[in-house]
Amino acid sequence: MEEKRNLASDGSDAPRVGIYICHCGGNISDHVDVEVLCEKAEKIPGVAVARRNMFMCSDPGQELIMEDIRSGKVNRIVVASCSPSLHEMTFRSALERAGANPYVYEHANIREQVSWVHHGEPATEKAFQLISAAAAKARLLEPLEPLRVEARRHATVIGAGIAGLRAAVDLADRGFQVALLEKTPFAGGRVARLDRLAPTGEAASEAILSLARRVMEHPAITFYPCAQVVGFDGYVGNFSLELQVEPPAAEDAVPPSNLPPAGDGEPVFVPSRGVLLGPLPTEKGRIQVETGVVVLATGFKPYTPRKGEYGYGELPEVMTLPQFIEALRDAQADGSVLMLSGRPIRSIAMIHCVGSRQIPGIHEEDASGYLNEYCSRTCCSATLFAANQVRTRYPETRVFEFYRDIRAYGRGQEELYQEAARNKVLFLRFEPEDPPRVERSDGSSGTPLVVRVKDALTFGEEVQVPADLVVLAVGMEPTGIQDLVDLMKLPVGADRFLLEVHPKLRPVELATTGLLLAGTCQAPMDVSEACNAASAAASKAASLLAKGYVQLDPFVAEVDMEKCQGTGSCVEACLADGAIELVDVVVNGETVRRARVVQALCLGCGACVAACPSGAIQVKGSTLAQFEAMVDAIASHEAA
Amino acid sequence: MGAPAGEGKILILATESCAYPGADAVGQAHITYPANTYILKVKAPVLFPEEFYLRCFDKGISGIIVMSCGVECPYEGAYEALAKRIDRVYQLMKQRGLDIRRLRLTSICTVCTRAFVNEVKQMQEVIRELGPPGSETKTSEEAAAAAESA
Amino acid sequence: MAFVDLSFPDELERFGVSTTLDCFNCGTCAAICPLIYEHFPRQMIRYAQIGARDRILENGVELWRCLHCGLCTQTCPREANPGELILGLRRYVLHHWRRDGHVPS
Amino acid sequence: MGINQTLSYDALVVGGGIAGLQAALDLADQDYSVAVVERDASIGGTMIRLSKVFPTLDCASCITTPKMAAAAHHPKITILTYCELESMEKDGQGRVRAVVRKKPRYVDEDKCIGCRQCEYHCPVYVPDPDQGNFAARKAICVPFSNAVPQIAVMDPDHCMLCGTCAKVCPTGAVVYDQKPETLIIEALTAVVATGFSVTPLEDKAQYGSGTIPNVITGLQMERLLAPHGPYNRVLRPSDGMEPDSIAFVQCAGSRDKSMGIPYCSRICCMYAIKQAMLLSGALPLADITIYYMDIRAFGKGYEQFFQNAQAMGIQFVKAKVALIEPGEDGSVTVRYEDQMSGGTTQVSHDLVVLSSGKVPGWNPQGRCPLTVGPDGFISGPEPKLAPTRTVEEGIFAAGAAVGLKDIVDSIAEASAAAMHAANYLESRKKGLGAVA
Repeated sequence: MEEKRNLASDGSDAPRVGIYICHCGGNISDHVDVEVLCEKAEKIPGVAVARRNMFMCSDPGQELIMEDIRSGKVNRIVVASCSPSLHEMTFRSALERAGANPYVYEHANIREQVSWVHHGEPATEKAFQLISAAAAKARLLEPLEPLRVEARRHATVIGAGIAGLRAAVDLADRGFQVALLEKTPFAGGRVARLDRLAPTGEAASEAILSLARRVMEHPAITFYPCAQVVGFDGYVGNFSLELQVEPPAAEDAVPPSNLPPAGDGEPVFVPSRGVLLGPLPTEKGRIQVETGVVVLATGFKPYTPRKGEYGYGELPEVMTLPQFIEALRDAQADGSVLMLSGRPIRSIAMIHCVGSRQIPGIHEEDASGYLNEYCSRTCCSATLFAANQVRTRYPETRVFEFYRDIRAYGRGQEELYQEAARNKVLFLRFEPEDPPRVERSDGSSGTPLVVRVKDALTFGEEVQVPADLVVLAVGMEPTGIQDLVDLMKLPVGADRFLLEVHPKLRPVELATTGLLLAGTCQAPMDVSEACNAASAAASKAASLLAKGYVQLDPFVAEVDMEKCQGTGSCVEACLADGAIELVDVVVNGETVRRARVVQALCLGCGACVAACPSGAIQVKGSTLAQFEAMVDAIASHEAA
Repeated sequence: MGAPAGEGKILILATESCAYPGADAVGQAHITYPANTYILKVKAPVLFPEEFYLRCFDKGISGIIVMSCGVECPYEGAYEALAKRIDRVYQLMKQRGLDIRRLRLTSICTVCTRAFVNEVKQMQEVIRELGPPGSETKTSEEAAAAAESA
Repeated sequence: MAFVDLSFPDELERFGVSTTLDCFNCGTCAAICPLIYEHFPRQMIRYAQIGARDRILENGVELWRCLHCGLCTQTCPREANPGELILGLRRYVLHHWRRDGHVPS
Repeated sequence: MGINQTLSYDALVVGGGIAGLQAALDLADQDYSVAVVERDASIGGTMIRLSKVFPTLDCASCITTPKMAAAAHHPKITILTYCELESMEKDGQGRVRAVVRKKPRYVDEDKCIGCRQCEYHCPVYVPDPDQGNFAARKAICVPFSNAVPQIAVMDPDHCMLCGTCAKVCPTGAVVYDQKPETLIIEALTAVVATGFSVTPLEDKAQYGSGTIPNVITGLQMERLLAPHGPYNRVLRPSDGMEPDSIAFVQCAGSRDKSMGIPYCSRICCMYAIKQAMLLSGALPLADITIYYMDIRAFGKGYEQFFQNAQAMGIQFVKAKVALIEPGEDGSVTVRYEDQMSGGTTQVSHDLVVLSSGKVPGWNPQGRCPLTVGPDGFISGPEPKLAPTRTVEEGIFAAGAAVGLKDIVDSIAEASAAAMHAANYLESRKKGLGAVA
């Protein structure tokens, strides 16, 4: 390999750029005259040396670079080779191994963007211009250090439903201190109101208890019942929450006999309410929690049908599926006919998609103008499961299911549907514009109610079903957490559930680093899915906190205090809430407003850069001056 | 320069998460396109102030294609802010008698090879028609009208 | 139409049919049936599911279109055995016709 | 065969698809060392072969490649491609011990620089399964454009041993007599993310057993729709005609006991709707029909996606197609029962896409003491609270390997598996520390 020098290695801090051009075994050198390129590159101002190699990514190639760094010949590096996506990391780590800062590096893509798409002289010319642009930028590069934000090895979980319990246990097992907050006196959330879990039939109480026991036993978990978040501040690794705790409201008051003894007693399961994990607050108070991440597990609430929707609220024989599940749980275990409140139930009509899959123009909006256009995902299986329970326990109680689509999507769920068919449940299918009508019977049916439907499976004919009971498979709605949404500035989707950054790239994260999602506050989920989501949130929290500090990219905004005039235009332009703030500083004895970047919150997008009238703010690693220098090099005609 | 003397240069501002890998995909597919194109990798083009674009034209860049991630942008709100900025750049270009077709905002994904080549071709035609920046013969109003009809 | 009557599928068990309600009305049997006759045999199966005895008795003759080719049973995704169901319905219809002295036209 | 190498890691991830990569990244981000064993020549799994993904219509590559690159560049992750897991079990100390067969690429991985000179010069064309077999690739090639690693692999069944690749290879990486190697991988924990495969077209006589031209699978349609697909546009394979009428046949191998698959494959409704939407963009004048039994649009944003498809004019016909037959001029006829009117109906389409059934990608039987459910997918003792646990303590499973799942659910489950694996690791390390 030839070597030409045009700048002495004088050991000063002046930028001395080294240019390393790769042949890529002919991929580049067959179309680009690398010899000419090398000669011309050496003449670029500020370039100390230009070299070429058959494979710059190979060990000998990297060694060329490292040797020049070690000898002090160069202190800025440009590699011209394949796309940076392939080897930028390789070369940055070579810099590090040679004792240089990995950020004094710039890459020129002369394979994917030159030799593979252009040919002949124009290819060489373009390659040269890209190299001079990279060199121009390299001269302006400064060493950068990754940002380190100290992080408390502590996590806070809001909501002690199944997802919150799961997340708390996982985080505590992983070695973090955990604060588990619950608005009510009880852990267990909505699952506590269930009997058995579809499709596999585990007891809901056991599922809650097995996690609740671990929460109770775990020394790292502090459970705060009857607690609400009233204050929120900080950033990843360093959030602080203010909690308001209050004695339980009268309707939530728990008989003392239900309270587990102080110390490490067994958790107590109260059907339909949940699990008591210890003493409840007896007086009002405020608690400050300093924490590293916050996991939101605020859950869902079932849709409440409008008065008159399928007879709900008007006909006493109409109830929701959650109500029915509780009634069925409390009913006499078996018998030929299901008895509810002393009344024999021989025929049950179950109606799917109540408060889910609502269609504008067909369904009525709720009081606040919302329609639940989404599918609630869990109701089909829950309905099928309940139907099977009825049919196996009470052979003389018949079940009819009115559906739009049976969404038995998950493992073991289609099997529930088949089982329901074998259990002689009759299915009737309706179109959304022709929903079933629940009416008082004129007596001819022998039941209090009749459900009429235009049944698509019977060629659109109207079919009448006698019913002693109508069960509405209501969907899920997010719990009312507007206070948290406002306080923590949580993003909410059109469906009113909390909105993740991206369903695949960052599925359990909110835009604010360190705020995580677990379970049905994000979307309808069943218990398995909510537990997976909770464990996933715990995993994300663990990657953030495990090291005791959060390492962030150094590419964040930086204010030049000399230039800043405190106009605040950067604050206005900022896309990450709170990443830039105006602070009072004393300059020459005068108090003035100046911008300050909260590095942990800055995304490095540069929206502030464009907005600053005095060029006082820059993103490290991609400053405007660097881009201007690159454009100068590209626009230059000298090379031709 | 990559282009034969006399041919203008096209600057491409390509986002590192979408358009830059998109340009690489064109390379991997060995699809040829004009060599007078210079791609700068940027995190989010929202970083560039209005004057940056004008200065590029002052320096002799004939056309600029901003290849963003569009609505898939990883920085929430950045695309909208960028679109607004480009609108303001158009106003300034009109004031200076620069044909606004010299600047285009588009979104290119990581495998949008055809869209990438198309954009380059279209800009190539524009700068061929217009010549170097500042040589527009039309009045700015005519240029704007031409741009709108195009 | 009269009320749905689930005692009918129960009654059919006496005629050797236990899979009436296994069918999920996908229509494979109707479409695969070489007769290509409207909704046959699913229509009969659906009438049996909802207990529309009158419809079955009125249209009983249709049951004798079936050629026992077995395609519907072979392709039924639910293994609801539509071929056997049709045979069972024939036994049911015959039983009633005999009892009522009905002579099909 | 002798053991060529023994490698030790904190965690072993079996399968380099989206679930495996996510699990590996989650573990590595917690500073555990991870090995990913992938049987294919590239990581990326099924997802990297897709066009766009529902419900956001992001391009699949744009989501997968960053995760592939992140895994490939991660200092704590070692990726072992073209490696088949022969067996995996716990040893006496409770460590996971995996025997892995490294298949010969006939290319030296350390020497190959992915320059593709061999590929350019190879004279042999073979059907390219990564392009749905609609296009050809060379007998030696880098598997596909965004493959990771960018290392060539030779197809020994088609190579003519002409020597051209060896001659043009600038690094002398071609090794015609490369032998398979056996690696032992030891780890404290493992995550199985072996994904799914698709039932072959041959499996249903009523759908032509794979012999009808212009009846293709959903995965083949993905390639036709992909921006870097075989034709760069949607053409039907038999004659290159632009189809005016396209039909999707749902449950073509799921929910069908006559084919031995009673379960729902979970993802087909949504991917058919997605493909239909992409088609109506690519071929605005084409008629697109989806024959379905139940539309299972259950996930976040899925129902709205389905409603949008209806609003775009995509026809949804509630019927299970009973029979598919070749028609005239390359057309395909489908027969179904029109339930609202008309009864048995026969309709001709230019192209028919089968939403085939999905089956487990890997069977642990005889290789690893994991249990499977009646559906063949891996089963565990705690399907509700810890769906990723298996009967083998310390071995977890995620993604489609534990029951079919869409990408969103697979990614969440992979992270959950990583969490449980991390906690198991911590308890093991504590235990080992106590012993030492």
